[in-house]
Amino acid sequence: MTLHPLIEPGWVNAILPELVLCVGGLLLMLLGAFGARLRGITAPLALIVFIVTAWSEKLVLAGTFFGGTYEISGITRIFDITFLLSAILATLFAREYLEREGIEGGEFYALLMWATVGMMMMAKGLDLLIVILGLELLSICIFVLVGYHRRIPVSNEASLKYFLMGAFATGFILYGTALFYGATRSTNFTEMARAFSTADPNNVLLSIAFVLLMSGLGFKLAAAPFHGWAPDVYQGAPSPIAGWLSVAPKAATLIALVRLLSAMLPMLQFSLWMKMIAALSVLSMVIGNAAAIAQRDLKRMLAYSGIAHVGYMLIALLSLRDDSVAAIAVYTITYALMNIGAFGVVSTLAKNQNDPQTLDDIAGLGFRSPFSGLALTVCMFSLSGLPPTAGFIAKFYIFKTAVDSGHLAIAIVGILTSIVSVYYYLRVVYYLYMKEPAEGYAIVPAGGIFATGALAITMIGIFVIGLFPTPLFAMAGAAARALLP
Amino acid sequence: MIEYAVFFFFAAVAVIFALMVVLHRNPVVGALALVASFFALAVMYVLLEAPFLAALQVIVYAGAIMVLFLFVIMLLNLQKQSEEPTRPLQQFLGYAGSAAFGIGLVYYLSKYAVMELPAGPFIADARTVGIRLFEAYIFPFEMVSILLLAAIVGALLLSGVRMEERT
Amino acid sequence: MLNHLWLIPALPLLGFLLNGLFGKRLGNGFVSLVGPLSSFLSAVAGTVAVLQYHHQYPNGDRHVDVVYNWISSGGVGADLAFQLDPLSIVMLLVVTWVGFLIHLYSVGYMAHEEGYWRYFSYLNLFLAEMLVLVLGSSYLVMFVGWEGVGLCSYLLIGFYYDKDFAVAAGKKAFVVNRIGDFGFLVAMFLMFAYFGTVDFAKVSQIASGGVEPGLVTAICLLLFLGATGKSAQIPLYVWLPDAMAGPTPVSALIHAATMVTAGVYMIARPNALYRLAPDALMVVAIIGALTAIFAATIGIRQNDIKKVLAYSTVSQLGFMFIGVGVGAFTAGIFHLITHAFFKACLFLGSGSVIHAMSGEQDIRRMGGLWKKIPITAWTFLIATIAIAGFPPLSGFFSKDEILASALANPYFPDLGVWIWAIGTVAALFTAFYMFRLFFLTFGGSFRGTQEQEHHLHESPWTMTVPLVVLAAGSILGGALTVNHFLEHWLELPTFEVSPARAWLAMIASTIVAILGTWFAYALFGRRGLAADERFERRAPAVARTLENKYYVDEFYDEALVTPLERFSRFLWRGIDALIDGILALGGYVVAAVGDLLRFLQTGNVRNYALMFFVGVIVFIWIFA
Amino acid sequence: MTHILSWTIWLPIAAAFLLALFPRSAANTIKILGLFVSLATFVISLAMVQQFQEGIAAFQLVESMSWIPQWGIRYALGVDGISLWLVLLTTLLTPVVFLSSWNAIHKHPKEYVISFLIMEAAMIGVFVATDLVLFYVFFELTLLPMYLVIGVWGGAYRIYAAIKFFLFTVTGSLLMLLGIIYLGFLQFHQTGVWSFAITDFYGLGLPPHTQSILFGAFALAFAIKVPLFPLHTWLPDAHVEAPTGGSIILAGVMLKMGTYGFLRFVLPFFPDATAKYGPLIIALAVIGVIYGALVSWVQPDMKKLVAYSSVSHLGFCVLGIFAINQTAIEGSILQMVNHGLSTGALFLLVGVVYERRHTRMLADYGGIARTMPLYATFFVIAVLSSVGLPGLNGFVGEFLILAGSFKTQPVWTVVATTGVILAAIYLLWLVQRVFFGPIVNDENRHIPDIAWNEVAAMVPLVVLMVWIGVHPNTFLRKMAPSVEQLIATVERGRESGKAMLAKTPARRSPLAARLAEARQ
Amino acid sequence: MIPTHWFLILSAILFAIGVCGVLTRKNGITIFMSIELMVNAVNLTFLAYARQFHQIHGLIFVFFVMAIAAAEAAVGLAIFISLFHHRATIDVDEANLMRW
Repeated sequence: MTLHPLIEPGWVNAILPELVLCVGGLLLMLLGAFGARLRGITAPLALIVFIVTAWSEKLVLAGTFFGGTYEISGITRIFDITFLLSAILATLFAREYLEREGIEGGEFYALLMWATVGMMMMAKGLDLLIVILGLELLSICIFVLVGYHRRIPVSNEASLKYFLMGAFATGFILYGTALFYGATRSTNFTEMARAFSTADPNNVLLSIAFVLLMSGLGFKLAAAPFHGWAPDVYQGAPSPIAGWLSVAPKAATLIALVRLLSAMLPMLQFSLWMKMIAALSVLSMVIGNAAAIAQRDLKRMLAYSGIAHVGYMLIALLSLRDDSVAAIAVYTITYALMNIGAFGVVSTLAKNQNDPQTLDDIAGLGFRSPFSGLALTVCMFSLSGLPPTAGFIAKFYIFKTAVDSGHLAIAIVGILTSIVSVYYYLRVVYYLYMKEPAEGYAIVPAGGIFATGALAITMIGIFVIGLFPTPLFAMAGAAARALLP
Repeated sequence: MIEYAVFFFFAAVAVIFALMVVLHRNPVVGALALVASFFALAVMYVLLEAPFLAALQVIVYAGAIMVLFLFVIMLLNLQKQSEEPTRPLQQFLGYAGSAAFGIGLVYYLSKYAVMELPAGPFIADARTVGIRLFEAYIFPFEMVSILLLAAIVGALLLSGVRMEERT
Repeated sequence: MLNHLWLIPALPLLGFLLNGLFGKRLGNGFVSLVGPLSSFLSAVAGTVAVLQYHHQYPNGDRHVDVVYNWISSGGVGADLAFQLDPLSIVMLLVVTWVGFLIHLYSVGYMAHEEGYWRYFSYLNLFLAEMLVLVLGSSYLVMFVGWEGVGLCSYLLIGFYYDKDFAVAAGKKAFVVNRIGDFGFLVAMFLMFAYFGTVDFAKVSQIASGGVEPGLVTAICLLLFLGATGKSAQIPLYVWLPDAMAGPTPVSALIHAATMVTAGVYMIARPNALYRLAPDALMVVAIIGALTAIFAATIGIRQNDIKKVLAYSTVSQLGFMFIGVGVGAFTAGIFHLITHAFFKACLFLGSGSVIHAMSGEQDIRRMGGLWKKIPITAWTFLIATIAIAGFPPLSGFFSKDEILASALANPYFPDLGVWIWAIGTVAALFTAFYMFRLFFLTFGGSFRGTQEQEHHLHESPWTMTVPLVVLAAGSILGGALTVNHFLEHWLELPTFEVSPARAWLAMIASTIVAILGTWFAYALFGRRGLAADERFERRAPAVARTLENKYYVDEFYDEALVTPLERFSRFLWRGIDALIDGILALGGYVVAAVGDLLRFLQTGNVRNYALMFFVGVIVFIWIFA
Repeated sequence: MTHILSWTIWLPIAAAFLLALFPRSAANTIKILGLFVSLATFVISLAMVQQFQEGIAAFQLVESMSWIPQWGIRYALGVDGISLWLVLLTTLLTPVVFLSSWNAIHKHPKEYVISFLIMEAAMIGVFVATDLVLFYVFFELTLLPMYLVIGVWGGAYRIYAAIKFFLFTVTGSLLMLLGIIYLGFLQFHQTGVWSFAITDFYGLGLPPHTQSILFGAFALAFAIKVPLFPLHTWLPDAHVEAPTGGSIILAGVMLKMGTYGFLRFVLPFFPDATAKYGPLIIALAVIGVIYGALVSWVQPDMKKLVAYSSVSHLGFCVLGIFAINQTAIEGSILQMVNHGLSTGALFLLVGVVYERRHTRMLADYGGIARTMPLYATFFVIAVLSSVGLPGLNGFVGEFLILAGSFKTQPVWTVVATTGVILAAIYLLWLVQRVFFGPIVNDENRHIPDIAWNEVAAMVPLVVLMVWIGVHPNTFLRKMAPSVEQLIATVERGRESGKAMLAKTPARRSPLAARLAEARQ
Repeated sequence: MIPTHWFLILSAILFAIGVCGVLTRKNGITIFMSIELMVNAVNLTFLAYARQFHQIHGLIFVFFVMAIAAAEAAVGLAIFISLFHHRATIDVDEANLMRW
């Protein structure tokens, strides 16, 4: 602890991705200052930064850094890739979206980068301090990104809602952390774990702390009943950001949660804590799926479906094993592809962004614009977990984990709610191919090469993971085994 | 026990002004009450042998943040906006819930109270904190700079410096 | 020929294919050639086979010709195999030759019909299937023919497919037959389950080896259910009168001479089983007797020439079942043969009448045809005498033998007398309604329109030749009983009839035949239609009941068809809708919950915060 | 030719991808190519039949490749006597669909062809997959194209029907997915190695309680697919609203995925549960036989009539399967093929007049035998095949099912046999109303008779109807050893189940185990 | 020396008051001030524990929390200004464009 961190070997390599992103963000900011002429190349530059970051992941050394507060391992690498993938897809969709809306600027991508840094901190932090700091960095960037489309009121309103709820939730996270600190004398996961193994499992204060912390994280996950903000914020946020928002922060929160829970392992058996996660999971699945049925606004529907998907991911969390962590990793990558893809298609719909983007907007789109239609269909099928898409593989993994660890009842809830979910995903396909658009109201997707490329990546990814998941499994499995001894 | 006297006095001050923040209709009064509450808290920090943080509390919160609040309130000319209480259920649940929450917390905090303090003084002056900050916490410390940078950029973006105007 | 028995049904089948595939294109000449020729060749082939058989198996053993293994699956299945034994041979000869005659007759009768080729292809197919029925060596192969003839019957009844009643009649025939087939099928399932085979000989052998009597009774009753369907016995006789909607030669061939008698064959064939199950035999006899008298009474008040004959057929089939039912299998088969002659003759004769009358079938509009169409009249008269049971025509012998056997039967002697009595009364009615028909048709003066009278003419030779041949058969058929020829030939189990009883039966039969004829003459020969009217006046209820065939069709409609249809509608509109409703309700509940949850989403951020906080409190409450 | 099964699956898929690149205007080329590919697939499947060796019970033409080694999931294909003819049925019906809809599909022909090609591949996959998860993948993959086919090219209420179809099926199959995972886990628990190979689940000797649960999960999925009463209500809607081609495939092949599932998975995997709940399923099947027939009878809509008749016919198949008797099961498999042929033909033919008259109401027809004699002939043949006339295919299947199941389930069989009577009632009613009687409606006077493409589609069906009816042994012979082995597996499973009952292993939650370690 | 739990109790009370403010007020800035109150209550807890354990760590945590609060304040106020631009009010109940 007292070791001077600056002379800890290899620290530059350890945080290379974060460094690249921070610096990249700064550069893009500067570029913005140099004038409008360069604005066209900000997005490609941002892409390059992200890609370089992804490449730099190869140079990252595994190990613990900064006095045991920062751990880099296989699993963090996978999650880093997920964050970067989400960011890349968001960038691709954003490029033309921002241009169309006339709000392009380097700040957008810079904030995206810094948000990614925040997520990386959440994924790698071994100390609640780091995790919370990452969380806040992420939150600040999200506040801005959600409200980025300043001219339209809904974007601002979404930003407001997310900000108020986010700050409120932060209060709870901090208070929970403080209480834990009081009980374990540390906020470092390793030391907390040591303290937990001798802690009194009946200490109500500890349980209160856990609930406070979980509720704060649950807010970030948009898990019911802490989900209230999600539909409104997704609806108001610029579509590419909504897609990114529905995936990346959740992934970061989940991996942080995995670490946190594995530190609490000794407590879990003797307390009802896991039951709370189970309750979150069930509530999310039920509320998310049921409420999504009633939605005609695509983004709200996807928001509710996102709530439900968090429920599925939490199932895996219930059994804290290497398999379940790998399942979460696979699920988040898959979810990134399909959900951002779906939001991406929505983002290409050229209409007043202040109005809701309803199902009617995509009526007959499947034949009007076959590629977009196909992409959305594939995403919907993947989201509903039907083979041969990645969604199936991911869901299979989740349920396999649940069955392996004896959580059959919750798996059945998951399956039953999936059936409900099929209905509303299917409805999208129905609108795509079977519904004629209203007279004189045929919106054609305005996506250019970037959006098309992103959709292609999405589809290829969905099918590749769906058909050849082995390499991903191998990677995630190995990484997860390393994470949990 | 002068310490206890000080504690209870300033605790009372903190709570009363906090209540004022919550209950008073005028946001300007609320902001000023908050400043007062924060001052009381700074006193608590001193009582907790953390003079450095007490100073920070005064400078950062009372000095910077609250001024910013006041500034915004004034800028937007909000002091005249008084709110009518609406949504009775929301109000009731808000009061009742937070009261229950507070009472429960207080109950359990006193139930699991740790009475003995370790012997010896707790050294938490600026020097100690500073050294630790730049040793073990160098990474989070640096990251805070990014955090603040993002916040500044965000604040600029959101608060009206139009992009069209910037060029 | 014996090793190519399959050729016998295959020839008409070939005819069917040729007519069916090319008949329309190649014209009536081609059809007229192929149709009768294939049946003729089949008849010849059959006859040759019979001769060879006679030569090779003087003892009447069974000859089996296996064509190939048809179905074989886990102990269930059968070869497609044909057999010859005396019983098959009798049937074979009746079917092929009567069939050929009727083919021949049809050439003339159907000459101007549209769909001539279709008619002949159906008729050929029928012949093929009927031959499969009688030649098949196992119940399963027999069933193929059994169903096949049902199909052809369906197709031929509905030959005039643009007439609603014809099509409905065809469907009715098929469906009612299917009810019988149900029994046949279940009987076969029983055989497979308990005997492991459906080969005629093997089944009889195993059954004789001693099995539970209940099982045998069950099989026999089920088979008899099949027989009641095909042979139009109570309660399944209702289709046969309607079946008269088909062309008249069809009625002659299928609904008089061959197909409908398959039921009798069906009882005679497994006689070994039936003898093990006297209860079943009794049922057969009782049903036969009831049918005989029941149909005969209806025949009295029918005015459609073919309907009269149809009820007569039902009634005569009842006689046959009395025969086989009382264990006198030979008698039953004997009556089957003679009936084939005279009833075919009657039907063809009626066809000739209808032909002459330009399609008129109502005997109230006929009369006085004796002079106009003499050949028809004569042959019709011969057949009528035969069916009425005047000695020495064929009908007398066969009917008498049945009644005598009923009187003497050893299986249920107490009941025998009653059955005999009923049979005798039925015979009285038979003579009565047949002669009523004859007198009304040929006697008296013409009651039809001028135009009809103008067109009256005798039929062409293709029609009259079969009439003559069949009339000859009606006269001479009795000869088969000389020296118990048929009995020895068939070698079916039999029993002694004491001379006293034989004489009693014979005298009674003769008396009722004379009485019936005399009544008919007294009433209709002299007064013509006035007799009917008087009957109506004197006993209107009885008359109407008989005219409406005891309202059985109406009863079936009301008691079975309509409720079943209502029930089906209930299943569709009720149960299906209920299932859908329950499932939809589930869907609506989910959707409603979703909608309610939607309203949690007030858009007010303070509400969300409250939701968040309430969640926290509840979780703390529960989990802390 | 090696990898013959893979060829049958991947050729249509590859073709579908290729066709996707074609311009929309090249409708005719696309149709021709689609037909050509489906015919090629059919030829390949004929080669498969030719290479299939009689007398071997095990899977043949086996292919096996590791797919997801972490979970022991393999890309494993193979045919045995049970699946052989179903594959052939699939490859036969697909070109029939293309032929029959040659002139019937006006909007989006390209997507239509692609949908059917993918559907074909998936259906073949269902029948030849020898890995449970692979099976599931194909099982689900059939849904999307069918959903689109009903929803895009269907009738007036197509959306309702399509969604109903999808939701019903997905409800069952998702629960089955959980069952599959659980089963895989139990397998792993016993052997320590993950595997989803079908044969690895035979004789697993699961405790009866577990079997019952899993039986429920699997049986529900297949019962919906079959469909068994009272889960059948999706079927009339789906069949009626689907375009002709969709109905043909739906009735011809997709329903068989349910019966096939029962046969391939439910029986051998859960022998004890089958013994326990078999009677229930049989009862439902027999109720379905009667129910479907009665409801058929009162339908005013031709297509709905045929659709409900499927409920009845498939009831026979399920009865045969759960009778667990060599004869009955062979009959059942044969009947699956028969139903595909005869009901497929009926749907095709109903589509023919619908195409010309745009109504399916019985009341709108009558007497069209006069205007469309050739059509009427085909129709009557198909009806007779469906009615179960000896000499045609339907009889052999029904007879074997009933004769076989009579040995084990006499009472239910007798009840089911009445379905034979009812079949005659409703089908002849259909024929009578449509074809016979006077022509009342003037529009019926000038309907063009069946066209070349429809004849071309019908002829192979009729040929097979007669072939199966006259010489069913061609088909029975090849399936016998596999069925025998299946029954042996069930019997063996029942015995080992009894043995298992004695010792029930205690299971420890993995989390609990880990926690116990952590405590130490 | 004052026992730690007195500080903890004070902090809990302040936190609850902050929560109450968030839930019952409509003025956005007041709500935000309530949140600041909550955060400060947390800071008090951290410091109390830090002294209890004689750990600098808790103290430094408070330092970071202050930074976070400052950043949130900056962005938050900007959001309110933007909101005011759109609607001329910062009553959060008025922000109801998106619901259901």
